[in-house]
Amino acid sequence: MRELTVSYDTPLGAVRAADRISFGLRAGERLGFAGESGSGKSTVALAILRMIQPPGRIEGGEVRLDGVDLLSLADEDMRRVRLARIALIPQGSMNALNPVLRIGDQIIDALRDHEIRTSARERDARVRELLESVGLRSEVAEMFPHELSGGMKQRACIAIAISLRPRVIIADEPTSALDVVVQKQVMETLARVQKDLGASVILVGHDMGLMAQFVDRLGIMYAGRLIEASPVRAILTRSLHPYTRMLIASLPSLEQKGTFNGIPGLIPLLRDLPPGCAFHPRCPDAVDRCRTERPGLREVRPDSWAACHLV
Amino acid sequence: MGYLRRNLSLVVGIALLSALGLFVIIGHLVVDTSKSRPLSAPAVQAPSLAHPFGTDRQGRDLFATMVAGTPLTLRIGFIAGMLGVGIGAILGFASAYYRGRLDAVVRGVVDIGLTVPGLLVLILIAVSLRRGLTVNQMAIIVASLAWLNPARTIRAQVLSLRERGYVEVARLSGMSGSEIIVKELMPNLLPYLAATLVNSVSSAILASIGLEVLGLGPIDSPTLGMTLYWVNFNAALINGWWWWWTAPITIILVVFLGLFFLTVGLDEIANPRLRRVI
Amino acid sequence: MRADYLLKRLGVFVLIVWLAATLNFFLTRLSGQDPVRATLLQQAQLGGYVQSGLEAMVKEYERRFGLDRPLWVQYVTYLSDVSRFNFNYSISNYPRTVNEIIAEAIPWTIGLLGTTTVLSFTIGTLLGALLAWPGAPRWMRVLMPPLWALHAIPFFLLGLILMYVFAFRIQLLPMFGGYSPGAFPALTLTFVGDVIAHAILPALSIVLVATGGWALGMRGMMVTTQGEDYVLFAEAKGLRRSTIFLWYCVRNAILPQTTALALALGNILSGAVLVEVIFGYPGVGTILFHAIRENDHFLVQGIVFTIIVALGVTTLILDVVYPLLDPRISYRRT
Amino acid sequence: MTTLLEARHATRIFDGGYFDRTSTLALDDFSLAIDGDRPSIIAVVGESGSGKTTLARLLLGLTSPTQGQILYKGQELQTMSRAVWRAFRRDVQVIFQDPYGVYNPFYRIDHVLTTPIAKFGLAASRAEARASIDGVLRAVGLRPEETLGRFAHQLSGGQRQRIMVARALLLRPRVILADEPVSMVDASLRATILASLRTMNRDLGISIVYITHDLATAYQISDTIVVLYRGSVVEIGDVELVVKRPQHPYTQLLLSSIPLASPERTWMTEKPSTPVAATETIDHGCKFAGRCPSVAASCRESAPSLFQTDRDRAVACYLYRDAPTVTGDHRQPGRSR
Repeated sequence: MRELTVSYDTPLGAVRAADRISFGLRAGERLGFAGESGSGKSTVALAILRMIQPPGRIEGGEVRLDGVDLLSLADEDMRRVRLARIALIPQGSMNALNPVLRIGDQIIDALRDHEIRTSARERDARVRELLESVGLRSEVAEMFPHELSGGMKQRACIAIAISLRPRVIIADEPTSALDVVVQKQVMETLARVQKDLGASVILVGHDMGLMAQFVDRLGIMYAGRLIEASPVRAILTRSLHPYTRMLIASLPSLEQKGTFNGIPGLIPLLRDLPPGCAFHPRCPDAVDRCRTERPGLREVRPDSWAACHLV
Repeated sequence: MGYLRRNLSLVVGIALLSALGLFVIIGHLVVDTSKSRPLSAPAVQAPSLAHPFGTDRQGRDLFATMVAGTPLTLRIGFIAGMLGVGIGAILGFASAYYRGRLDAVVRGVVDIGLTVPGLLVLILIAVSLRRGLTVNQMAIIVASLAWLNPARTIRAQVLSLRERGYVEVARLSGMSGSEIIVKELMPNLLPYLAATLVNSVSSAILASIGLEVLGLGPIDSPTLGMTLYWVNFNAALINGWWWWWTAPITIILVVFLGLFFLTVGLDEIANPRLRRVI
Repeated sequence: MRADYLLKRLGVFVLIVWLAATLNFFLTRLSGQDPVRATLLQQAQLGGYVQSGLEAMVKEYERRFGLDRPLWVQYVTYLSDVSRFNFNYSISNYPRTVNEIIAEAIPWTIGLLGTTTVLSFTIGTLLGALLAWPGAPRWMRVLMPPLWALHAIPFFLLGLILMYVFAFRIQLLPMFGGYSPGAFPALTLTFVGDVIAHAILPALSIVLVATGGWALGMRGMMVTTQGEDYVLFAEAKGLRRSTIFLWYCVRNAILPQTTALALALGNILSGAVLVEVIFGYPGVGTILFHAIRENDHFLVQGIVFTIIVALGVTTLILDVVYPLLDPRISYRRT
Repeated sequence: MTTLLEARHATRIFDGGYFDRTSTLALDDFSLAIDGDRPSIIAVVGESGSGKTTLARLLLGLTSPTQGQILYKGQELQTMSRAVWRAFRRDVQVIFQDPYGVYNPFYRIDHVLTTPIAKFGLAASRAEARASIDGVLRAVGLRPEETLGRFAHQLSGGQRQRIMVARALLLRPRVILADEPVSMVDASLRATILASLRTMNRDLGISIVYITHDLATAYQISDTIVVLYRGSVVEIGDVELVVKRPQHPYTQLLLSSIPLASPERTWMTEKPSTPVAATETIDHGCKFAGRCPSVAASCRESAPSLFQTDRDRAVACYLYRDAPTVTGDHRQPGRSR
């Protein structure tokens, strides 16, 4: 992805939800996108699938999958890419399954619309195999979404997402609103199916603990901008950007009862972002340069990028 | 009020109804409404300068009849509509907020009441009260059923609002049940209540005209419905006395179109999501 | 769960039938004096019947219905009569019984009402669905405002206008009645053609008005459905637009539309009664109109009871069909 | 000395109404005493459906128990006089979870602050009212001139939640029930809200019942912890003991399921996917038996009572059946501090 920019037209003028985002996803890699609400992390995920709904629109940039720029594809071709090559796992809190269709039918209609011509018997076998691969009994195919628990619904969504063996799986807060025990089961399922497929995963979320335990590399978003991208271990131990450092410090740990150190100030409104670095009003080490000139993303250490003048 | 420009339906609704109001006011100044009684003009005259809307077979001047009849019909509609929404709102708010037995009773009566066509029950009542109805009696009869629909819709709205956090915060801030209904729930429902009121006025007028066309209305009053009854009674259509029914029909059209656009306009205020697609 | 849901709906139906009978019984006695005697005496002055014969008739009625006995006894006998669908003789066209007259009129009303409701519901729902779908053809947008405005006016009003324009002015279609006077009702092609010709205007005045309403309702529901999470996920699944439109949007938006149909039946019928009166269409509405004019209490009660029960049956059918559309239903009606 | 607020064998069953015979047992024989003189922070931890929100609504008097009692200064909520009820309403206040739903869109946010003042007559004059509002807003780190006079949609989730904390402060309550106060707030602001809860407890002597599904924040802020599972207490005690050396299998499962923001990768285990067993409904015996790794025969027969395994901890599990059982309505286990 290079210089991807997404803006929303609001009555108060255009708002940049994602501002010149660039990053590379390696095959089989687990890439995390962390950020607080309004940081633009979900916008990036939806932009990759070209599913930005009006009044939002993709202003510029490129999204290349195996060399093909998705943004320039015709609608029909993009439709075929969805699920077949790039699949989405919806948020845990959403009711992403059609309440009046059986789970099995919601897998089959995806196969059918991607021109998978198989006999009924083969199709049902495929459905059973998919459900069992995500830890669901085959009877679930006959059940309706309201008969399933939160965790089972997410597993069904994972089954749908992997039904066409995609190259990339985008999981947008897949376990939000799920209990911590169920969350662990769902994430373990996701890890296993990813290994079986050899696909790469983009995990979008705000739970730094989940990111720390699941992803290989992590990008931190703030006010629509990518401000740091490094291997997750580097982020946890010696993060570059002050915001990342303070975010990690504010996380409650189970080891020792530390003092509470939140990040002062308020999350900036995308409509009136401060000039220069968007974090400077809340940044303890901000200097004049931060207030005027917006820092670009630089490779400060091998494979560790940060957008900060002081680093 | 820049807002009005964007909410076209509201503007059209208000325009139609104020045109009607103007017609009635000017009419009262121009014509002697007593001429709406039978034998006050030569029968069956086509519209002329003397009788701008023509006259009917019983010798009523139709212009006078329209000027006198329109406010009567509107009055029935408003009384019945107000009563209907008044009772409906009280029951709707109380049953949805306090729940319990009252809610079960209200819901049962409303669910069953709505499956019974209102007009038939009104016919039963009107048939048995044979000795001539006054306009006010008519309004009360219509009102006796007009509260069902408002009760149902308001109850549904209050049920959804009742679970909101701010209702519980209000309760924990020491507000009593009735205070919460008036201060917390009602303000959010004002546009919706207004739309329900206009809607129930419109269906009340429809019910009263229906009864009158069937001959169950106040026989000697010049309301729009009774005029249509005499149109039908004297087969004005076949005899070619076109002016006799075009006047009431046009006025009724203006009344219903005005009220309809008003309801749509108010609905838009109540939930702006719909406006995006029009 | 399903058994007690059906039980509950049956219970409601029985309640409606009981309500219909009770309304009939008490509302007609609102005016205090007993309806039969009042009507018969009134007939006497009007028609110049032989006075003595009339007295005998009144006595016979009073004995037969036990009008002299206490009210609640009358009420019980009335209920037993009603439960056997026995509505006695029609006063105004004695010796024919109320049941005979209603039986003659019912097919006409069912024909008119059934076709117009099904037509307006399907066309309206389809139109409403397509209107809310960006992929819909342009000309549909043009069709909406007129239908929308038509929805505001009552059926009989449009009926009068259509009658004047098509029957009186252009004499394209018959103006009055269910079939041409003198035509003998038989299953011949000409007669059926004649009946259809007569039914066009009344049917049109209902369909043109009702369709706008269904379209408006469906469009509102489609707007909400398109915003749902499962439509977003369907798009992410790379489904075709047509699949999403049909199986995800329409399939979910049709549920409240069916409930709205059940609730609207009462109003549709009230409107249809007036249309029949205007067109003199030989359905239950016109019979009711004449019964009112001639103060025929038994006929009025019979018709009102039959209509309410018929509506009760239709609502029951819709309530039984509803769970087939919505698997979540363990009966949660708002 | 009677306790300030107490739940004694409180049970709440939600039946589905006339036709729906399935009834759910939301809270089962729950006892907890909040002692006014030694204000502490009690965390109630459990997954969704564990009954923690039901407990909050019972203690707030928003719903009444099916069995057992809720007592305020020894008097039962249902039978209290109006005067005592007003005192109860002032003494026991709430902070709700959803910062978006607690503001009536029709009014500016000031309405949430002025209403309690008016209703409880907390200020003699407008000036005094304004002063106390400014005071509590500053106490939660908000500048009054930046906050008052605005509508809720103009403020961030964090600001709105801090206003709710300020509202609770206004009434000078003795107990605050915080039902998941930070779960819908961003991480960076979460710490500031938890900090203000703790200062309220330390400096103003307000007892706090902190209800959450997030064990990490519970550990950071509370003194005592109650772990709930499907309506029953499985473990209760001093938070250091329970978190560092959990004894009940469910507490252990909860703690092991939390992904920690630490470089060591201990969380993910490559277990083969065993089809998720639908949690069978157990009408008698331990509710956790269906999922418990060390389940035994006795667990399925009857529900274990609370066994006092430490001075400051009790566990409802047969693994510790030889420890003395906690009898009667157990007081809050003695706090070490």
